[in-house]
Amino acid sequence: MENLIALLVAAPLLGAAVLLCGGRRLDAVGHWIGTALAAVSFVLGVVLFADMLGKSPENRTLMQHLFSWIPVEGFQANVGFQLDQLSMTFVLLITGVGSLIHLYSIGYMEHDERRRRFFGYLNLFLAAMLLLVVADNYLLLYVGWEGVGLASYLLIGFWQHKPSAATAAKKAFLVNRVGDMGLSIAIMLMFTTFGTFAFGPVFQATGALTSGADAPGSEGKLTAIGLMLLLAACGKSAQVPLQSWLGDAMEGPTPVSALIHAATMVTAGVYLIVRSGDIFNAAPDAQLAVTVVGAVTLLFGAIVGCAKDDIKKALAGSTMSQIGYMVLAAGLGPIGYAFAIMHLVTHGFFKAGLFLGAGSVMHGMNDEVDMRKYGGLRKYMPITFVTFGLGYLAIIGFPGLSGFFSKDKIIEAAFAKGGAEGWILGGAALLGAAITAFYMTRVMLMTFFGEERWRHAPTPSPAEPSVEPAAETRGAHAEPHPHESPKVMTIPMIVLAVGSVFAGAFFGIGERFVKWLEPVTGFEHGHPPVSALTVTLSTVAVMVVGVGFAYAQYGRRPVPVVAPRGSLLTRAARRDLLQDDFNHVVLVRGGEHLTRSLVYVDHTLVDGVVNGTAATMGGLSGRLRRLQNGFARSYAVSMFGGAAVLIAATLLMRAV
Amino acid sequence: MNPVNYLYLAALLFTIGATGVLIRRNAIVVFMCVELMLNACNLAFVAFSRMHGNLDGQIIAFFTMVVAAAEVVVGLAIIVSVFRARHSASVDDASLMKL
Amino acid sequence: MSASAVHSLWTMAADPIEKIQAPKIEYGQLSPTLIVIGAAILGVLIEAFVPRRSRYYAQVFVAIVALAASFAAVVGLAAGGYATTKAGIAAMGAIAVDGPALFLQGTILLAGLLGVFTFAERRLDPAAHGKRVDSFAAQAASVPGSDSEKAAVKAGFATTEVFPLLLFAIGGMLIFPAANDLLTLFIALEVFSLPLYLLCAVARRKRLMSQEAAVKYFLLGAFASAFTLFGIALLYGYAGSVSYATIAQVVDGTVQNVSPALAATMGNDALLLVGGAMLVMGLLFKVGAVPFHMWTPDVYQGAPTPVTGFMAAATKVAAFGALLRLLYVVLPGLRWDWRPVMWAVAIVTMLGGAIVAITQTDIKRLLAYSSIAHAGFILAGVIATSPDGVSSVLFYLGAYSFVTIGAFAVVTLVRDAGGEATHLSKWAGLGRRSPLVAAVFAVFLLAFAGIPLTSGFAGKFAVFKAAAESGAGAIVVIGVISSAIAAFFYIRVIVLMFFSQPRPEGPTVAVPSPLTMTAIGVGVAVTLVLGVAPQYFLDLAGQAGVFVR
Amino acid sequence: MSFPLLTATAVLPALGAIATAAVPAAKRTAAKWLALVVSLATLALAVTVLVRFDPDGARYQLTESHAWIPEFGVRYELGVDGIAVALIALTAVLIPFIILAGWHDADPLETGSKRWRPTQGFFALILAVEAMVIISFEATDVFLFYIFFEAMLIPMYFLIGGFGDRAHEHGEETAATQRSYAAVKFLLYNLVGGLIMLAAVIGLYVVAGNFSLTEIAEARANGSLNMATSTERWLFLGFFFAFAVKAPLWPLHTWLPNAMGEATAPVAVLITAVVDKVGTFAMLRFCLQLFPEASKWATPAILVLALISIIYGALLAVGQRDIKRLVAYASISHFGFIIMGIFAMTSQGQSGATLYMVNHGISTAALMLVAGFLISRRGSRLIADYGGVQKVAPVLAGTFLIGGLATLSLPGLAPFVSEFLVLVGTFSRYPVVGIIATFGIVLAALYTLVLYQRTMTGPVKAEVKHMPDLRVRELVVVAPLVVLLIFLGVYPKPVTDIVNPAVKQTMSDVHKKDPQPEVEAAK
Repeated sequence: MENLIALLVAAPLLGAAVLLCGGRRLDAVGHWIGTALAAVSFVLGVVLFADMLGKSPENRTLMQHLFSWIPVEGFQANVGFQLDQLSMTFVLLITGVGSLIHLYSIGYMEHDERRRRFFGYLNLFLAAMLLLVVADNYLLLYVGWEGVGLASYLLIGFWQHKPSAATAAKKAFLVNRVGDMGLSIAIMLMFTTFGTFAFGPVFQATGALTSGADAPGSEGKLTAIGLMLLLAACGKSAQVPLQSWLGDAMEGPTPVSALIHAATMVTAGVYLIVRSGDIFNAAPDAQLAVTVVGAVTLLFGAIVGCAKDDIKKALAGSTMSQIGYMVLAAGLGPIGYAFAIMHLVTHGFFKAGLFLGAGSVMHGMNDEVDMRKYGGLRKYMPITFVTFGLGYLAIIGFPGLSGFFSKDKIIEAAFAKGGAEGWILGGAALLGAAITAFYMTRVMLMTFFGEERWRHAPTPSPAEPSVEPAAETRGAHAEPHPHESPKVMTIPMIVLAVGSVFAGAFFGIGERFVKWLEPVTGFEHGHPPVSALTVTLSTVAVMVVGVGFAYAQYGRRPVPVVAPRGSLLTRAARRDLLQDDFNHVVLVRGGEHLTRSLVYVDHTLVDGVVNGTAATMGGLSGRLRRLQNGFARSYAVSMFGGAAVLIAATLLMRAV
Repeated sequence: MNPVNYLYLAALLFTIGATGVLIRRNAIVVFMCVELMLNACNLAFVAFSRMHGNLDGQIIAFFTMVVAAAEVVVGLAIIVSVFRARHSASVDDASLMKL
Repeated sequence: MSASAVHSLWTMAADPIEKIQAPKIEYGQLSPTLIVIGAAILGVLIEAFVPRRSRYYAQVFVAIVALAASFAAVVGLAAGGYATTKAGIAAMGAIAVDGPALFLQGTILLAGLLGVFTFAERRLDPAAHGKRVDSFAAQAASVPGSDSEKAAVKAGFATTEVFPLLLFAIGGMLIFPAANDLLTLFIALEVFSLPLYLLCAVARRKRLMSQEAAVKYFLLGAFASAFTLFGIALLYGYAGSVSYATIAQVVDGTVQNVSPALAATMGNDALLLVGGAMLVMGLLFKVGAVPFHMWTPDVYQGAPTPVTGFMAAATKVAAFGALLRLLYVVLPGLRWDWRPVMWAVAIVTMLGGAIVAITQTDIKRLLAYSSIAHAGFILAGVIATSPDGVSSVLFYLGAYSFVTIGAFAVVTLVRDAGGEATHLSKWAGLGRRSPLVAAVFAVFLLAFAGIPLTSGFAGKFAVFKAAAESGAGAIVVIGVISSAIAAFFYIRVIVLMFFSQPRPEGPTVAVPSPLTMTAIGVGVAVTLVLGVAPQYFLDLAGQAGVFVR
Repeated sequence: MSFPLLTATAVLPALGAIATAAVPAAKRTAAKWLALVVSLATLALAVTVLVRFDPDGARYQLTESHAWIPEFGVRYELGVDGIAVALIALTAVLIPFIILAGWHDADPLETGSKRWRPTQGFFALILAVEAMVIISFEATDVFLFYIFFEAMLIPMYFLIGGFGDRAHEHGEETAATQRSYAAVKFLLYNLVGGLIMLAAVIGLYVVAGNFSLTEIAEARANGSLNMATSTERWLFLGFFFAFAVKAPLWPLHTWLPNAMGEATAPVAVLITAVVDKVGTFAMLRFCLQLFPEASKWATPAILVLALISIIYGALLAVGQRDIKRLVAYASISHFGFIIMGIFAMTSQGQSGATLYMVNHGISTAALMLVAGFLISRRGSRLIADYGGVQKVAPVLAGTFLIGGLATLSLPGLAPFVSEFLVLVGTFSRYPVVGIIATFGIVLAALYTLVLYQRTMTGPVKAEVKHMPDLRVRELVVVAPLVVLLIFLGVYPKPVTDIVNPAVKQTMSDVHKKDPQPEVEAAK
């Protein structure tokens, strides 16, 4: 059984290798190879899952030691896998959604001459992501961690000839690197504290450290580790303050946005925090930080989501905020871990579905992304409409759909944190729910209802950069003829829609999911200051309010094709609440100045000293040279003087 | 009379010779100053020889004279050829090479 | 009044004449010198009696044979143990036959041999009126540019006197480091100086510069020798003798039967110190140490290049030999007085030579300044006052003289219409036009710079090592710094030769006869051998490191 | 005695150099092939050394010892420990690629010129450098090491000054002047360093009386040779200065950008990937072994300098407009990491540093050689002259990207292992230093990706529209390097196994123990 884990990772890796090294001769079948290998690893995952279900909950964990990776005096890094319920969940999510999106991409990327490479990258991503979740130590996790970063870099920048895409990709990688810095420092701290960074030993040692009063200030260390892990999570999961890359990441092809920047990769941060639960449990301060980040981000993302007219960016904002929920939950400790993961999974379904829907819409609309140029599309693309709608209901937490179950639990848990914190966090979560309802309804209405603003719509204005290039190939400049997407695209959407309808109920009822994860993450029932029922009702209430507002603004009144100037907040939100501008001014500009001045310093100062010495020597030489004036008598003078000095010196030597 | 005075005289002559070398332009004169210095040496030798009561100094004086004569031969040869080439015996004119 | 009484008025009775015993001369031990001097005299006779057309060949033949024989004699003596066990004083205390003397004599003789080769080179200058000419004036006496000169050239005269002159110079140099009393020292000094003055004056091209060089060299040399002589006089006055041994004894007060006069002068250190200083100054002038160096650039530039090469190599060897003997045999007693002074001289010499060389534009002047810098390095070894010091200096001199002769020999090859093209700008791109010559010259330059695997490095290391061991760490550091500065201008030349664009009107590289080729070839060979496997020669120098007194 | 394997490894390329130089002018191609074959034969010898070397055996193996210059107490002593073996292998591996990459760099400008010899010279010089580098890795006699440490400069100098990029953006004249400036700068910098070291070498002799590394280290260890603290420090500084120039360590680095910028890509690789390694290697072998106390005394200062190098180099790399200079500054940053790892005085740090030398060699070679191919196509080193290459030459772009990713030490590629080891090793003793150094990885990502974005992505520039993709020869050069990068990234064990014992030795030389974790976790 264990060996299957390696295969699980190996299959897509093989795919990547084949597709990227295979060359043009594979162009014809490349996408099928890629999809097939993704499917293979999904099947493997299912097999492992079945096997796991066969065992008793306590010893479901599979360990596999492959080989010793970096053996150095006192520093042992191994390549080994650990497959427990937590990783299993991810494996299924990744491979499942992954396979669907591969399938979808076959249709979506049909007209792109570099489709083979696209699938190669997708496979690479799958491999890295799987490695991330099945690694049995932090260093190997780090490999997967940066691997997904690389894949996302390649995929965001897939249309490299678009400067915007290239820039976005670079930005994503860089911001992630900042996070990775956190991760590596965390690993170093673990090494110096525990002498290891493998999951098992570290968590045991954590226990030892906290239980044994031997190490004073040990909590400080753990807090440091926790915060560093949090930093890493922020980078990967686009949490404030490292969220800025996610919006731009939408430059990538839509399937990428769906898979990487909605369903799986961006949730890696949540995985990291939940995985390191033991550390966080022992470091309450770090936990608090996590919750705060989560709460802030969920609002931040939501607000941004309200203002964007670009359908993908709107969804990106929502992703940010939904992950905020998860992080918040993860920060709550054992109360929340399970719910965090549960929301992560359900979110995986409906958000992926939504993105694919958006992709399908764009596919039918000449890759127009500006929702103000949509409208009334429901009768042109019914399937898309239905699936998207179901996803929509799920995300706003419409009772009975998956979002309802998962999000509701988180809000409960937030309140259950107790005390002022509890109220604040819970409140934030509730508010978030309201805003979510608002902006999602906004998206829904602007896209599928209202009058058909795309008729005689001006072709994409140059002001709107994110026009996918395939546009040319699909004759953008004609008036769009909305049409339903091919089966290969719709089927995944349907599947995901089904998932987003029933997953929540399936997991939530009877705490099935919680029980499943409990052996890994532990679980304790939260006791909210108000009854669970109250929380649920209020959640539904605010949701209705949000929807109402949105309907009032976008359903009743016609939507202007050109965005109104909007309030200060709106304008700020359109610019990601100015966070980018901040980065630009402080980091980019500042950095440029720094480097430029350093280049100057290097040339004038450091190098100047060297050249200066040479010059001084030259000058000195030139001056001394004049003594050699060609007159024999002056030479005689120097001899005479020299003799005098010589004599004097000798006598002096004797004198002293 | 105390031979030391001869030494003082010798030193004086030597200094005069050296000064001449430094201040006179005409190559011949310069050269003569050198000869003067040599003779100062001779005087010193003889004086010392007298003091120590051995003949080495006096013998050396003879050698010096021979050497001086030889120097004259070589020196004059060179100086004369230069004079004929440049029509000037000034050592300061011979300063093609410098720096 | 009695006749005798009267007679005694204007005469005095002289002591009865006792028998002067005939001096005992060890001809065998003096053979090297005697051979050379004899050959020189023979050369004079050849000038007098051999018909002009065959003089050149006769002279070259005699010179080469004499030098070879003399070298063989030196080797024989050394093999016979005179360098070590049987080392002793010859010619009634006038000449020392010991390790250093023989080693240096051998070096001088080899340098002289190569010198003869470069002197005898007749392929470089374009043939005048169908006759091959060497680098010496057709008739040194004739006024430059005058009709008589033209006539002489037309008649195909050649100054074959240079060979006897050279031999005389070598003879003097052989005695110089071996001289064991101050008189011999002075005579030897003059014997090798006077011919050199003349040799400087007899260049074929650029005669005015050549004569100017001669004048300067002569006047300053005479000036310096006057100082030397006065120094000798004072030392004589101090010790009552000119023999090294006696002076040394007097200096460290181990002398027997002190006469009252001696007792009087002995007390007077001023005599000793001033005398010693003036004598040393004379020698420093010969080695070209700052501030007595100023003649070097002008003379090196003006003199005929073969002469320059010979002079630069052999004079240094001889002068340093004499300096060593003086400081190690005569004046060890006041080591503590002269060492600090010599430190100072060494330092200013190293730095001065290196720094001024940076901005030179004439290859010969450049090499002159480099020779000054090297004098400084050697002085660093001299002041070590240890057997290692001696042997390191000997080794350095050996290595250095071959590099020098080779380098100047290469300089003679690079020519344009006006004779040798010594201005650096003309050397631009030489490496492109004739890679081999440029490469050879590069080897010499690298040796000068002291890059490992060349003799220059081994020598420098030996000298600095000796200095460091004698606790002169500062000297070593400064030496290292100045060799870094020196490296700069050697590199400059290499850059010029290899990385600059050749000038269209650049000089041509003449193809020399086997003579010069041998000179250069030997130079390169020695440079590399002493760089890679110096041990044998180090041993030689090591065994030769002991003076006899 | 047995076959002198080490001598052979060094002598073979030397002979090859002579033979190559002797090939007649017309037979240019033959010379190239000869050089290539010789380098491959050397590789074979190096591999034998690798095989014959027993990691758990004596410290120095395959030793040879002959009298050379007793007068100076100098012996011809060779011997290799794990570190040396690794670096010899690196050298021997890289040289064939360098030769192959520089296949046409020294061809005559006008084809069919009969009297054109530089081609032979180029390859002969490369082999000469290889010989000298290898022997200085093998030397266990300080003097012997010093000789080749210095002599190596001469061929390098001619390689830098004599051969430049074919098409130069400012025309041949300025190119020549810039080249010779770079060459002179390189030579003088290193010569000054070397001469200062010479003073120290002499000093060492005065103190120790001989040059045998093993004997002196032995004597130091058993206390039979104890230096005055000040003496030891001065000598250490003398040695370290030379190595710091070679390495190069801030602020002695300014020769590297010029040299790497002006030299052709293969030569640049030779400089940074092979020759400079001698500096860091020597720090590890000579500074630490001969002067353990002084090394510890100097550690804080050196760490600060290394830290500056890391950040400063990276920032300047960001600011460069010239591809090669960018790589040069990146290398400065990486050398900072290496030196930091050496002087962190932890097993991880030093193993990491050694590994880093190897990996940096390979990764820089990959990046720089591809950059060279790029430059040779367009005839410009300026980043601004490129754009959209990815579209027209995907393979070139791909390999370039991999090289870049290696430079920013992406996990899974070799440099990550070493960089992380260095960081951990430093962090465990000097946490603050470690953390600051970690910023280096962000900056590395910045300059690499900026370079890639500006050259490879974006709209296709007119000048590069018809740029051909990698040719077979070029692919043969790059592919193995890429494979190596990946292999050593996934499975560095072979190297670490060789290196670890040597590092253990060094650690014991300096009497340092790794800091122990607070909690001994249940393994």
